[in-house]
Amino acid sequence: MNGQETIRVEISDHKRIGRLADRAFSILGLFATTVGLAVLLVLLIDVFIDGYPRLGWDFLTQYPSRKPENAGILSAWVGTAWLMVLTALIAFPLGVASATYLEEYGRKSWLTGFIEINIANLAGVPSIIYGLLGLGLFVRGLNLGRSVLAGAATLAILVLPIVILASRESIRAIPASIREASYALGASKWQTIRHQVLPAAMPGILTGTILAMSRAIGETAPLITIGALTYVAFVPTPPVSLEPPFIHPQGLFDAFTALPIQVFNWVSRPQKAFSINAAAGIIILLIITFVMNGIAVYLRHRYQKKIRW
Amino acid sequence: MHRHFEEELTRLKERILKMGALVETQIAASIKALVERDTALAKQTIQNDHLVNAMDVEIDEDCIRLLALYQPAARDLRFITTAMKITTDLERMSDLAEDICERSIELAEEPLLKPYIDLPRMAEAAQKMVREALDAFVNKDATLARRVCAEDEFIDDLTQQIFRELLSYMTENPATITRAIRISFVSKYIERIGDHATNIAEMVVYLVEGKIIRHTKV
Amino acid sequence: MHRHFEEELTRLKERILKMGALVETQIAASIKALVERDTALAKQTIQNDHLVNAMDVEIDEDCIRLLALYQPAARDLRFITTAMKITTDLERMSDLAEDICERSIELAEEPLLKPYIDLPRMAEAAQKMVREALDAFVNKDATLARRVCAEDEFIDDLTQQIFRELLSYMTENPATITRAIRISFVSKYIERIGDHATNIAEMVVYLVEGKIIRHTKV
Amino acid sequence: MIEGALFLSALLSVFITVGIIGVLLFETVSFFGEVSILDFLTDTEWTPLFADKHFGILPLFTGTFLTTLIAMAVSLPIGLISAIYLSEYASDRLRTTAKPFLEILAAIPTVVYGYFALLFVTPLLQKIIPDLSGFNALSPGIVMGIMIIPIISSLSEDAMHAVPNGLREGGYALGSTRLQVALRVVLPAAFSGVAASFILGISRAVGETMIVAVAAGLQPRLTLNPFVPVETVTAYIVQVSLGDTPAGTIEYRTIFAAGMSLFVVTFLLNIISYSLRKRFREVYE
Amino acid sequence: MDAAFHVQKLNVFYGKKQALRDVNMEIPAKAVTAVIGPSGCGKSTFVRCLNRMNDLVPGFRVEGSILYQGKDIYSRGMDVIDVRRKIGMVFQKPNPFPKSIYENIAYGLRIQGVKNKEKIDTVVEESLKKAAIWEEVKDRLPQSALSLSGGQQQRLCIARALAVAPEVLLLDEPTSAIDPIATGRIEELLRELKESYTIVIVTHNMQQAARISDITGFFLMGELVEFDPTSRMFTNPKDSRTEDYITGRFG
Amino acid sequence: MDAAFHVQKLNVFYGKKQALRDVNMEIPAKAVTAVIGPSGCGKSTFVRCLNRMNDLVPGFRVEGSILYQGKDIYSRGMDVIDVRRKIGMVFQKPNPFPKSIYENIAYGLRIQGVKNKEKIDTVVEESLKKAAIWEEVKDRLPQSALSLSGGQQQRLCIARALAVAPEVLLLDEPTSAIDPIATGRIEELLRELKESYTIVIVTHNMQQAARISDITGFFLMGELVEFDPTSRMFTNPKDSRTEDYITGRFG
Ligand SMILES: Nc1ncnc2c1ncn2[C@@H]1O[C@H](COP(=O)(O)OP(=O)(O)OP(=O)(O)O)[C@@H](O)[C@H]1O
Ligand SMILES: Nc1ncnc2c1ncn2[C@@H]1O[C@H](COP(=O)(O)OP(=O)(O)OP(=O)(O)O)[C@@H](O)[C@H]1O
Ligand SMILES: [Mg+2]
Ligand SMILES: [Mg+2]
Ligand SMILES: O=P([O-])([O-])[O-]
Repeated sequence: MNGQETIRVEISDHKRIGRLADRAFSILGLFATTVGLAVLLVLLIDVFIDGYPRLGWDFLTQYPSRKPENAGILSAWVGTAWLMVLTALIAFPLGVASATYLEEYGRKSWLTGFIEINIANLAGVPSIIYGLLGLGLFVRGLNLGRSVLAGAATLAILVLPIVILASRESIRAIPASIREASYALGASKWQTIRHQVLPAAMPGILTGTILAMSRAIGETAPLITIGALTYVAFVPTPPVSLEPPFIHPQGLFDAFTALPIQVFNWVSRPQKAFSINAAAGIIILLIITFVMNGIAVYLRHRYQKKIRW
Repeated sequence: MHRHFEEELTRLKERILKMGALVETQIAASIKALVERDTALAKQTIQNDHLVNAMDVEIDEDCIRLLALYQPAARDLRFITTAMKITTDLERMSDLAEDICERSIELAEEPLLKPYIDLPRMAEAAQKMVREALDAFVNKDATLARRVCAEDEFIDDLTQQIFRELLSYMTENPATITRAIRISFVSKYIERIGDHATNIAEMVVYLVEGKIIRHTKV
Repeated sequence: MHRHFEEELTRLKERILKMGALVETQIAASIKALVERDTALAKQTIQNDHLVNAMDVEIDEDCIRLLALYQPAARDLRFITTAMKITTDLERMSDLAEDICERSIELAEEPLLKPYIDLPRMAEAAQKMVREALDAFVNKDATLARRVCAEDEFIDDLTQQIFRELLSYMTENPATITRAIRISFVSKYIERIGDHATNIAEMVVYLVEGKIIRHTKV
Repeated sequence: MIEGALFLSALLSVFITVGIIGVLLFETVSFFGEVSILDFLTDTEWTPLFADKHFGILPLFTGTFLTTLIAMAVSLPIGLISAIYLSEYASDRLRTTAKPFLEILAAIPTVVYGYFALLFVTPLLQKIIPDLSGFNALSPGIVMGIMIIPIISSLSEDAMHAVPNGLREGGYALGSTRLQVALRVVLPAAFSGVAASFILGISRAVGETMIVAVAAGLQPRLTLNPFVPVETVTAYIVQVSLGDTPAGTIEYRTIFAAGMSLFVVTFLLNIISYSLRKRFREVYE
Repeated sequence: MDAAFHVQKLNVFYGKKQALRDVNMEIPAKAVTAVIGPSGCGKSTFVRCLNRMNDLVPGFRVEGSILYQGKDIYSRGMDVIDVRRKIGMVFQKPNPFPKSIYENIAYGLRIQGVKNKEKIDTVVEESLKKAAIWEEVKDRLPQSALSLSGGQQQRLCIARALAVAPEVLLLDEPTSAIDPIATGRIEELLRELKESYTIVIVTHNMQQAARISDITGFFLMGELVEFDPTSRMFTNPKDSRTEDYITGRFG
Repeated sequence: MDAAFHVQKLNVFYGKKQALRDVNMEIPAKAVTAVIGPSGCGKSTFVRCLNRMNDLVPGFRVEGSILYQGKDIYSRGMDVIDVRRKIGMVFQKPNPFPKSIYENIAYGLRIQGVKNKEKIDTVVEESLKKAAIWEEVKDRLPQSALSLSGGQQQRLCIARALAVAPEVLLLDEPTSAIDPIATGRIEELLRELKESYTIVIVTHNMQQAARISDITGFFLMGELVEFDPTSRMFTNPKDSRTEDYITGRFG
């Protein structure tokens, strides 16, 4: 090759620079990666230092109050619990069903293509827009009022795309060969889905659902938008009781508040004492969020390792 | 697959042994027919040659089939190619036994020239060579194979001796010429049988050691 | 790979042709030595046999190498196995030429029995068979190959005729016996050369048609 | 039968979109019955809650634009560099431990970030920039940037990680340095995936509500000065929702009009991001 | 040899594209039939027609007939599920279900509604034995099938197919994702299975066809060029295109 | 034959696991050396040592020496980048960069800082010609390399390796992901390239080793059992383990 000699000459300089850049970048990269983690640490420490003094049993068992030192999060966490259970009950079956349809039944057509883009888009719609939808549709349109049900429905719709996407990913990861194997044994389509596809996809689906719920738990804006109260001194009627009629669906229609709203409420107040309450509330919120995420990460990790197609 | 292929190889080996046994029988029968002037046996033996021929073709086709289907290498390949060559030699031996029978039929129609003493000895030696060569083949025994090659000397010497003896007969009494020539042919045939056994032995050495020793004496 | 393998096959074919040419030369030289009582040529020809032997071993190893390395099937496989057998026949022809030379050296030391007329004709016919058999091989010409098989008749007849003639010499004059027998051996050798050419031709038919026709006359 | 039920569930997502657009459109149309679109798009003041009502969306959008800009200025370089680092330099152990931790950043409820921006970052910044007001665009912008880092680093890293190892080996076998492989082989190969993560990050920033609602102030202002209070589109909606604005009033309708604008912008961003991701998948999955 | 399948004038289309052209073939029962040919010649299409696996492919259309035991499997009255149960299939990549070894084998019975635990146990053991993998897995039946090696997985898939008592076993390049030693074991197994099953195997590996099959079909661009006993095919094929392919001179 | 590599007492470890044991080998220059052996015997490990590709593997450790043209490539003074440039490598799966065909070839020059367009053009053309793919791609150089077929992609990868003017070409099962016809073409190509390059090829396919190599090394459990001319190896190997492997009796 004629130009080889000249190429060699050019190289040596180039090589040295290349080496240096390489070294420099590895330091820069480590720095960039730690920045985020450092901020996270600072945030946690800050919140913890601020909120720790306020944590205690009565913080969990008292209703909010105008006096910061008396104020607790009872109505908030009960409301959140209500919301989470209802949201999961709505979002999970709908999400899995929808994902199953799209992956297993949906022939490639303009409609499925459209549904697909639509879901991807919904996943990116700002949560506050869902709040507006909830406000327009559930609170006003269906006249559910500012109830737990309206809130849960709103959150369910908000996380539905996440559940669907995660479920689809998970279902799609089941190789076609598994389906073919099932058909080749004389299984019907539904048998194949029911016995092979869904069970195999379930870890992924659950992971996605848990992540979705951990997202829902921290959502504030949509709840504010549909008009969740920021100051609630009661809890919704428990759904079951020991006296007849045992089941009390009316709890669904009670007004409610939720943890993040409570936190927001306290943050928005100028008094320092309320910020402490806010920090304490944040600690609780973060603990729940982290635990859920932890479970999800663990699940994902575990199954990713185990199943190699 | 390897078990199946191994079975095929074993079957091939057995067939070759069977062919070898048949050829030995042919040789023995031909000499018996000669010595005992048994024309019927000679004819029967000539008849039987087609069995050997059939086996030759069969084994050949088998070898080619094995080469085509199993693509053998190394030891297996040497075994199969050797088998192909061995059957050629065996088949020729049978042809030579047939030739002996033909001569013995002719000789049986004429008066006995002299009692056969050396010819049966030669034939026995040749038969032994054949048997040993095939034993060497079956047991992949290169030492035995080399010994077989050495034994050929003996037969060659005997052939010379017989020829000289026959020459003297002929010169003494021209009436014996035709018979003497026939007998000399027979000895030639036996000698060639020994040569073929030597060929087989040489191929066994190749099979075992992967070394072609044929012609190395030249 | 196929181009390379094809080249190897071509090279193999060329080698076989070269070996064939060499064998033809050997046969021609041996007959020439006989007819012209040229002992020097005879010795030279005997010498040259080792060339043929070397080619035999070489081609054999080549064939086995090709079988081991390229795992041929169908046509290619038939070609290579045929090649392995053809060289055996060619090598035997050269051995027979050597035998002719040995006899011609012996004959040259004795007075001429009679001018050779039929033997050169036979030798020519045999040579032609060899040439044609190899032509058939190269051109994958089964028709030609079958014709070669038919030509063998002619040589066999001549052998018979020569033998009868020699018998009469011997009976008339016992002093000629040794020479006559030697000459009869020569004719036998040529006949066998023809047989080997027939073998080659039969294998060519197998190569082309995938059908083993050997022994089918039996 | 089963198929039908499943199909209806799948269709639900379409109904949701229809619902969103329907609700937004319904109120927005009534809104534009009272306010001209021209005013809405060109008026430089947004004072629907005052007596002197102005309905210019621009101040809200500059607020959004400003905080987004700051957030991206923080998250984009950090996220990308850390993605490259994690994917190409870090050991597998570091990668698998660092990623979930980074992802925690994205999982923290935004109201927590709001708290952090207002009560930690702003006071800190005020020590460096004395005339920074208590509510400003800078602090929530930075915090939002931090929040978006994992979206960019994690998704970009995913994309880069999905690039088959064979490509890297191909690069190394030609005598490349690590950086050359990262920048010239892996990054281009993962480009559409990386770009999709950027756009998604922007979309997240645009739609982010609580951080700005808490820490940016609630004063619509047409400015690009990051040191003064501003109000974003999202914060405005929260502001109105917190009050007890009765349905049917013009104030009530403004939040739908603002929501509609927000929806349109994020919609466009999402579609772009979606098609980029799709392209990436087609190549590597 | 009795014919298990009579394929008559089979034409197969994917949308407008014709994948098989006028294929006629009599597949012998209780023998190994190999299907060879260059990539894209229609081998997979062909075997997948034999148990109607291709029904699932959009745009797939078939003309002509495939008689199995005298009945056209594509005729109206035929129950696809039943066809597939009788005519089992094993695929290129081992595809065990991500369940226990036991459940993999039991699945075929369960979907047929078999509940009897003892019966299932028996069938599991028998199938694993037939597939020559029982010894290797008998102590770990409750473990995940994914913990097996590739070669073991493929034998498990064969066992799984055998569990529903099929009469035919179709295999589409069953060893192409498996190392040579495991391949040897599976070839051995197929040879044993042909005592009781009709086996049709697609293979890219001509040598494999040579080693294990009794009869071989050579496809080229959707046509069945030659269908002959394997030993004949590999020593002396009739068609020059077969000869070219077999000797590596194709293309 | 001159030796290009002198491998002496090579021991390789992955963490605690020893992957190669006391390997001694003289790899001839301008010839094709094949490396065969059962899965996991260390073939890939061995060739990847020859251009230090294994440096990237965590836990990798090497003892002994590999002299290339007399210099130990693992010695301190050696520049890895330079070693890799001189000793090119082609992998099992074709791995073209997702760029244009042209840019794939140009890449190697660009990272060396070559800017001159004409020079790059020349090298691109030459390399593609050497890899016998120029005719197929010359009219579509700006198209994505991913639009090529698998076999073409692999030849492109060979061209890419040739573009940086290496002296050695290492290939790790270069045809195992490619159909037989494309494989034939690549084998042909390798045979041509050995005129100018030292070639070392790992292959699972013994027949491939037989067809194209001049000399073959047989590995077993990390040991070099036999290293002999290919024709000897396949007709008459020295070691009985080699014999067993070659004749398929292994395991
Ligand atoms: N689902 C499909 N849609 C359209 N065409 C198809 C489909 N499946 C296969 N084909 C086409 O039909 C022809 C035959 O394909 P088939 O898979 O049967 O080939 P094959 O012989 O099995 O090849 P391979 O050896 O690569 O597996 C090919 O040209 C292929 O492109
Ligand atoms: N990165 C690694 N870490 C630990 N062990 C490894 C690594 N790579 C290879 N090994 C081990 O080293 C041994 C040799 O592996 P290598 O990949 O060289 O085998 P191979 O002969 O190329 O096998 P194959 O034919 O399957 O490619 C194997 O036992 C393998 O498990
Ligand atoms: Mg196929
Ligand atoms: Mg390897
Ligand atoms: O036929 P022969 O081998 O003895 O020449």
